[in-house]
Amino acid sequence: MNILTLIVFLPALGALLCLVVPRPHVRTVAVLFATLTFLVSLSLFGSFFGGAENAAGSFFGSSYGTLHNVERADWITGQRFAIEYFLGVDGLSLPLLILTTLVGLLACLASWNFDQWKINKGIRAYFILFLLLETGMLGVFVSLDFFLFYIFWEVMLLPMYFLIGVWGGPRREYAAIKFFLFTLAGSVLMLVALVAMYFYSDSAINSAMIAQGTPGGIESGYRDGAMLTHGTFDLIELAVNPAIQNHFNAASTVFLGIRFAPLMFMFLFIGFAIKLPCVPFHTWLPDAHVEAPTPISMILAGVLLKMGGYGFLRLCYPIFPAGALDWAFVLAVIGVVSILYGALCAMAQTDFKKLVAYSSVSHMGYVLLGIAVMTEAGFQGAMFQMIAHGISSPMCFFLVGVIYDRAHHREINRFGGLWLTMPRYGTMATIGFFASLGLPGLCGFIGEVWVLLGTFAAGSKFTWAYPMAILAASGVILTAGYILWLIRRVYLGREKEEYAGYSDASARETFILVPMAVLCIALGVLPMQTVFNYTNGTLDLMLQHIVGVIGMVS
Amino acid sequence: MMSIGLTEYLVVAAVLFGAGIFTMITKRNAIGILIGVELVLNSANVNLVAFDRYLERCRIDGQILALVVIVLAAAEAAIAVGICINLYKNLATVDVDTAAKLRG
Amino acid sequence: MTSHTYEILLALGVLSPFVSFWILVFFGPRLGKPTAGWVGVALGMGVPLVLATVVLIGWRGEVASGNAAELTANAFRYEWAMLGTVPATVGVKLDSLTVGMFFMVTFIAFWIFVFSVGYMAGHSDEVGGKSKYHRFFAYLSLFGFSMLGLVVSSSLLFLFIFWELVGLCSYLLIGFYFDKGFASAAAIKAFITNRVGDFGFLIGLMLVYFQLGTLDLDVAAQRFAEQYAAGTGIFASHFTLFGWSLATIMGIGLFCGAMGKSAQFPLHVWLPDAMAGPTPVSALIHAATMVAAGVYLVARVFRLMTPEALMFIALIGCLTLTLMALIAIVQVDIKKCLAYSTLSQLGYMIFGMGCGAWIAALFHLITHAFFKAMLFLGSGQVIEGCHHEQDMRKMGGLRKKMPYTCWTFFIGVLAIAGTGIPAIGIGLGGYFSKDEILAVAYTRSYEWGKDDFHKHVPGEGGGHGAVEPADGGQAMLASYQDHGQAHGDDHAPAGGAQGIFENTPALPKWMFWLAIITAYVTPFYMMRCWWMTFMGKPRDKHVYEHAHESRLMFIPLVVLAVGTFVSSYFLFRPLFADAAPAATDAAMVMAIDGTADTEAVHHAHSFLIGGVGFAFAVGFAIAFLIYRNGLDLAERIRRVLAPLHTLLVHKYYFDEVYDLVWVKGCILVAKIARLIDTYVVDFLFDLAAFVTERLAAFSGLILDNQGVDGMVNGVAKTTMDVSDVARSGQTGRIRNYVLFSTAMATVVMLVLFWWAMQAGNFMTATSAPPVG
Amino acid sequence: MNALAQANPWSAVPIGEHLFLFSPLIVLLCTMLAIVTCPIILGRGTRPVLAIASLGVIVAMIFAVQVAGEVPYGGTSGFSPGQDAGMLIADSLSSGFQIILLIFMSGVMWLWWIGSSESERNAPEFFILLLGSALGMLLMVSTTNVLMIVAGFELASLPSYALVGFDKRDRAGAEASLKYMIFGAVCAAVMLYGISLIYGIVGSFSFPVIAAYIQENLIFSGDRLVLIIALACFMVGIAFKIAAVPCHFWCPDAFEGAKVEVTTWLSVASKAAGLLLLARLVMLLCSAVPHDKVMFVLRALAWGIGIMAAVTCTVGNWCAYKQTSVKRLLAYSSIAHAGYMMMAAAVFIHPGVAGHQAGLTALLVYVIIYLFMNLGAFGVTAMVVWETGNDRIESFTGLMRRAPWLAVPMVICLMSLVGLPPLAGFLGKWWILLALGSFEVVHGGSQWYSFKTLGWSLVIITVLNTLLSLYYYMRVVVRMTLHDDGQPVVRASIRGLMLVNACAALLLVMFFLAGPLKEIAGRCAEGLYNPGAALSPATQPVATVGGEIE
Repeated sequence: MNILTLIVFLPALGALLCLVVPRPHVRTVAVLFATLTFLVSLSLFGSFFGGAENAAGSFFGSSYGTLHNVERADWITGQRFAIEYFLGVDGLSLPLLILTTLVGLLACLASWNFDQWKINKGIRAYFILFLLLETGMLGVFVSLDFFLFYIFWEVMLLPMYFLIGVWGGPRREYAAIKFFLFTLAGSVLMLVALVAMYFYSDSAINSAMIAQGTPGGIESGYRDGAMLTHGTFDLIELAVNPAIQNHFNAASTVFLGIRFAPLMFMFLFIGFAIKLPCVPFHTWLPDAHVEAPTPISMILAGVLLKMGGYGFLRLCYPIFPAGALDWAFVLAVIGVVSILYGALCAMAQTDFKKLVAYSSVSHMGYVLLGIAVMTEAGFQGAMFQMIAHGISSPMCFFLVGVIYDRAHHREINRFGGLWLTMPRYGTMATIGFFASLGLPGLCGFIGEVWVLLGTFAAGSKFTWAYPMAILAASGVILTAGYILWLIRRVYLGREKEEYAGYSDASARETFILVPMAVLCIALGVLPMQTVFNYTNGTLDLMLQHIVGVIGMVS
Repeated sequence: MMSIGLTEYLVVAAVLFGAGIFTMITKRNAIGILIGVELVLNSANVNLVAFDRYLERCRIDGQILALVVIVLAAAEAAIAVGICINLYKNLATVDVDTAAKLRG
Repeated sequence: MTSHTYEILLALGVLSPFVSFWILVFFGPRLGKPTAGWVGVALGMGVPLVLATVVLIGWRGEVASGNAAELTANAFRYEWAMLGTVPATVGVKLDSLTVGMFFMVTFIAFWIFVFSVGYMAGHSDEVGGKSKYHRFFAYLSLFGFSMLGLVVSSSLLFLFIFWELVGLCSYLLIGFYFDKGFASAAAIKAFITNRVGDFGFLIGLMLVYFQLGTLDLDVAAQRFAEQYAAGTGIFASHFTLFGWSLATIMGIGLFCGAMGKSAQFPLHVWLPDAMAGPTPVSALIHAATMVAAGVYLVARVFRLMTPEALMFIALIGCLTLTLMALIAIVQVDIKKCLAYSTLSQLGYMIFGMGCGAWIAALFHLITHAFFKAMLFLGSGQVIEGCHHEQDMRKMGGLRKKMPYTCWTFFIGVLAIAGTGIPAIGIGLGGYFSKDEILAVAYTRSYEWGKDDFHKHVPGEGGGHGAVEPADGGQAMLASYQDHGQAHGDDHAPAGGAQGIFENTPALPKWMFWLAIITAYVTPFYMMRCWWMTFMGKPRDKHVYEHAHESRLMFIPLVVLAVGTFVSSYFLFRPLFADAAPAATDAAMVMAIDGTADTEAVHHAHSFLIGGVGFAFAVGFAIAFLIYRNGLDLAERIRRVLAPLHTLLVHKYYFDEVYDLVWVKGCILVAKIARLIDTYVVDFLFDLAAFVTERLAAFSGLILDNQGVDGMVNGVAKTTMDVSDVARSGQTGRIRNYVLFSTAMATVVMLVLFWWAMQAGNFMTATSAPPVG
Repeated sequence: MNALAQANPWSAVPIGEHLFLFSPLIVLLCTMLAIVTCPIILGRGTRPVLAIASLGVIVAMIFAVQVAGEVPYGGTSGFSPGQDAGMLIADSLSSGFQIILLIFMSGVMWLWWIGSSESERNAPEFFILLLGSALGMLLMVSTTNVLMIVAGFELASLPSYALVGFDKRDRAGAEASLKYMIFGAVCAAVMLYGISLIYGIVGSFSFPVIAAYIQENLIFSGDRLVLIIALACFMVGIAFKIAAVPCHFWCPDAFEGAKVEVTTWLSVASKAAGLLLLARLVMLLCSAVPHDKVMFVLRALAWGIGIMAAVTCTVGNWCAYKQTSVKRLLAYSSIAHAGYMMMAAAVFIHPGVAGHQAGLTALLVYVIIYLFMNLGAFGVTAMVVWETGNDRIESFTGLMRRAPWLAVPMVICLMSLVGLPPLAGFLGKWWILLALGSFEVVHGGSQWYSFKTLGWSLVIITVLNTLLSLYYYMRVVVRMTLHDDGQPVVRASIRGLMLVNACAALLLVMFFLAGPLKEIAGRCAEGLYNPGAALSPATQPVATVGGEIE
């Protein structure tokens, strides 16, 4: 069996097993399968590691579309029609895949004390949904067939809805519905794009066959020997096939009278922007985060938000470079506004968790900005920021969860002096929040600096990039402001009577926090060895491709 | 003297049709509405028979359908009356506006 | 030694405190109270000090034998990451500046570490009943790591990284007594103010990255010069802001970082508050090393500066040195007084940098580091001895209780005041370094650009021999090459070289005069401080009785006092003069500040002897006259000058204004943002619902304006309202149903009629109808 | 090959030779007769009646499968003496529909067996009416002759009226049946009037002939206005069956008032029959070889049906908000789903094979999936109604605790109705979207009124409607899963649980069997529109699809 298939469906298998094992063992099974998934995914990393080191140039291929561990088979076929079961990883998906399995495992461990939760009914359902959610998330990152991607994308919805809605806080119902509606709103637009892209590619292939006089089909853009005779859902093919790209990005191609590439780009963008989320679409996030139980917040922040960024990089940009060019300014503005607005909102919060939630909005703004400007450093930084945020943000949420478990409230102003009460926890919190702050030497810094420098470097293409970069850079002050203020109110100051008896982080909690803390530092100190080596090859080639297409059509 | 041709029949049928519709919209009595339905059905019958009588291209088919319609009207009336009785049993009236509990 | 030995030694020196940090983090609690401190001393700074000494000695030899340039040029660079397509390298910037700074930092830090062991003996267990002793040394070690890293960094990016890390350490150490509210507030203030500066630094960094395409200091300087010569790149841009060109903005941006860290006006507000930290921290970080990092940064990026940028730097330095000195006069808290004096002295350094006194400013950095560290440790000794009393008004007469402290402190006062006897060349600290800055400022104000400029320039001295083009092939400006040769023989006007400083304007005279006046103020407030503390009669019995000295703590004082002497004469001035040609726009700097012989400066500038040569005496005398009999006279003067006093006591109201504008303003904006987030989006959807309602007025809906919370609700509500409209047809009356259906069917038919007419006309009118 | 011949592949088939082809209909008829006689012989008990009905349905199913095997690719036959077309036809579409309908009827009977067999005293009548309406629906789909359409239409309608008001003591049932009956009668009458006009103009009841006439004459003929009225009147009847706007008013009221089994039956069967009839007629109208003039008519037709479909699904979804009766909510939902399915009919306007096939395939897949979704959802509703006595949404509160084996399938069915992968409901929408999108490939042109515009507009409307529909389905889900007010446990019979859970499981399974499902539906469609393909089903020339038209 292909290793990717194994990775994706291991959690689902675990979910099945959870159905039948006796109730006390459900969590054991869940943790076991999360661990297994993580380990198996690490083996993938191993092969990449060797590959990236040994053959730096050839490993990522000479153009966008070099994949590894590919599995493809026809799934639904018909005349002029083929939906494939097509999995593969490249530099874009691999780190996110491993991040997912890791955060999944940690979140699973964070659920270990389920019985002590306020709502502790239905442990079986909880872990089944949890594992199904993990399958969905993993599937999104490895599917390279748009249809399959969409399916996995939607598969995540329902489990997440129930996980928030059933086991969440007081306003869980509202938050869950809001999450569901927002996400579905995004995905229906994606569905339109899905259908449209298929038929427009069909048109493109048809015309190309007629124009070239090759009734046997035209050559695939990246697979040797493969012939295309009709439209495709293959995300790589859609991006690299010259016939399709010409048709998609040409000014004369219209959809309902509107130019195709920018419109489809926007459709996809909104879908992913809701997930990311960036400012006009972000309002579901604070609610969902605040109401969700701690492990689910970790998943939300650590993985789900990354799907937005992944979507941009996998779909929007390589497939619709012309759209990317048209919307660059708007996207950059949205990114900058997200950074500043998210930070400002975070500053005004008195709910600990909400603050962290808004900080996510701010941090993901960097991702959007970095991608929007379309420079190497921007792409790399955005990618790094996703990974870094995927580690630091679950850590922060877990830190909130640890204290919430003890205090049963999250009012920042009521805390104080926790560092004295819980020294080990305090130390971890410092690392986590400083990573979030973007302190050099910790993971948050690299992404921010790369994005800022990348944005500035885009000045040669877009004159508006300078003010954007400067505005975004001013975000570092705000970030420092709200994080330090938070640390001061919660961790510093005199020890309070109210919290005096609190036990320090337990072994389990420490066990969850330490890997994240270690990664925070490792990513900050060795960005090349931990992330860039695996991502840059693909990202640079993708950018080359994008720039090439833009040059070609404009 | 005015000769009676196809047009006249069609006009009669159209008037019947209009009258039937008008009856259906305005009558509050269920039976009244059914009468309106009958009017419309019969306007169709008038048309069918008239076409068969006056037009070359139309053969016997119209009259067959007319007969079928008459049978259907009878069947419909049977069911309809049954339903009206049922309504009367439940509501003690056949005023259709009274039967407005199911709405929204 | 082989080619990379120095780099390896320096790198080991950087890593050693890092190891110490982790040891203390993990095993600190187990090591226990004094042991943890000694581990910090040994591993955290002892090892680096040894290595620094070895390197320093070796490096002197290399310079003398002329290998230094080659070593610098061949330094190893590790490619840490790719920043886009630009490699971000990391390595040791090996030159005399680094070596000198490294030694200074390790030396001072080592003794302060030693001091800390004694100091913390009485402090650490006070907080919340839990020991933070090991944590203190862990932070100190981390600081050592960051500071040394900053000094050796070869790339701007890493400079920035360590820059932030020292900021973090500063934050942690200021807030060390975080159970005290004001300490954590001060820590945040420090960090955020620094971040504001870093924001500028980041912009500078972006410009360097984008315009020069590198982050390596040497490569950047080389490209900068090339672009200047060719008029390309950053010099091709016509972009201006406040009349500054892009290149100037880059320089100012980088300098903004220095403004934050060196607490220059207007970002000076954090430093006095930072005195909330333990006294050794104040001595180490907020007097000797970290705050001087700003000056070091300017020195490092000097080659990326334009004349306009330098003018800006000079302006900021000038304002700082004046304004802060005035505040220092009225301070009664011994540490605050020293803090403001630090600010003022930093102002001098920055001012010197802005003037082009590259060597002098760095020299002042070194001497200041020694004597200010000593002064702070002395104050720490006093505070510790006086049972945590910091108010000088309650002290007095302490010389009897703590003689060592008293006299070492006095040496520091002499040094900062610039005491020296011009005729015979004996002096202390500031006498050489500060006066040299003033001399350069004089040159820049009065003689710059004049034809006969160079006749005043001391240049023939033997010190010049050391001024080799030490940097070899690396990053040398063509202008310097020309000039370097020309310099020795005929003193061609520096302005005539092709360097970027070709047309540098003269320094405004008022800046020079402010600097001179402040040179009189400094001795005054320092003498005031010393006198109030140690001389006169004890003013508070309780404090006086408690006062005592601790041996562990005064050894460092003595060592630093000796260091103050030594550093004023040997080693550092020549070392920086070695570095200058490669690290600066050599033409200008060498022209105005080129000699290694500091005493020559006093002779060269006759005005110095009369102008500031005896300033220390004047200042001391005034202070002595006012304070010799206690505070009564001072009190009377205070009453006479009440408004001025109030202004100074409130530090020109900077804190208040900043609090109002930035802190409160920012929180206000944040709250507004939250309100927008909660309500405006709703409002928009309410609006949409309202419009829907108007459109659907016939249905007679009453819009429920209550209970709307959030966007989804808004959409849902609108949808619900539309739903009511849609369902309004479902009246439940069958007659209505028939009516509605008929009506709608009729409308459809009319549309079809219209279409049929259109189609008919169309079909008859044209033979080729559009299809599809 | 002229248009007429292409449209009438069955006209040449010998008459009366294939009585076998109509055996399912005949079996159903015989079953009805048996049930009529049953009370006389075996008494009025429910068991014998149910046994006979089940037997009849099973036998009919067996025959239907046999017939389907006989007509894999468009084999047809007829009873008509007319030269134009058969009065009755049997082709892959009709036998496919027979199988679908019979499966569904077994489900409904199963439901009846659980809920009503204990208490029902009029079992024979119920089954006669049920089977009668089924026969009528089958007839509607097995003919192209207007006379037979009318007969089938009425045969389907009249028993339905009675079924809705079957419980004579129920006030709501009486009201519902009255409304249904009156509305139905009106629509039937209007349809007949329209038919009479068509007959006058064309002179035939054979729809292929009518279609050919319309294609030729609609634009130039002087009486085109009359023809338009006539067609519109005819459409009213079909719209009534589908419950498409503006003839949807009866639907919620009738569904709410009727017993759950009857609601279930009507919600799928009568709509499916109406839709397939519409599909067949539209297909005939559009089967001509395309040329400019015809395209002009066809475009109008496509836009007409498309707009009607769009309005229908939007109105249906919107009205479903705020409903407090689950049956009524599902009734509106069924209107919306009929709208989606109607969109597929708009796609038939392809003057080529691909569009017909894509559209009809999508429609059939949708019907199959919709059948199970609705059976499941109504099944759970029925169980709750029987337990709590009403179908208020409040009765569902806390169902997850009260009866997890009802709540889980209900969630699955409702989410499938929303169209959320990985549930089969998504596939239904997916194929419709793909069919709509296929205009892009077939028809160039960028005018605002082009087919392409229509297709993409409908795509967007469909997905927006999906979003719109989420909320009201979620209301039920939220009630069931997130709320709990301590209502007593629901005791559902094991038979009921089997039914609903089987439906839910099928919805999951069918998603993964998307390929085979489409294959089956595709065969029905392919056989209908491409009789020649029986010989070489796999060969489709590529270029004809892409470049030929316009």
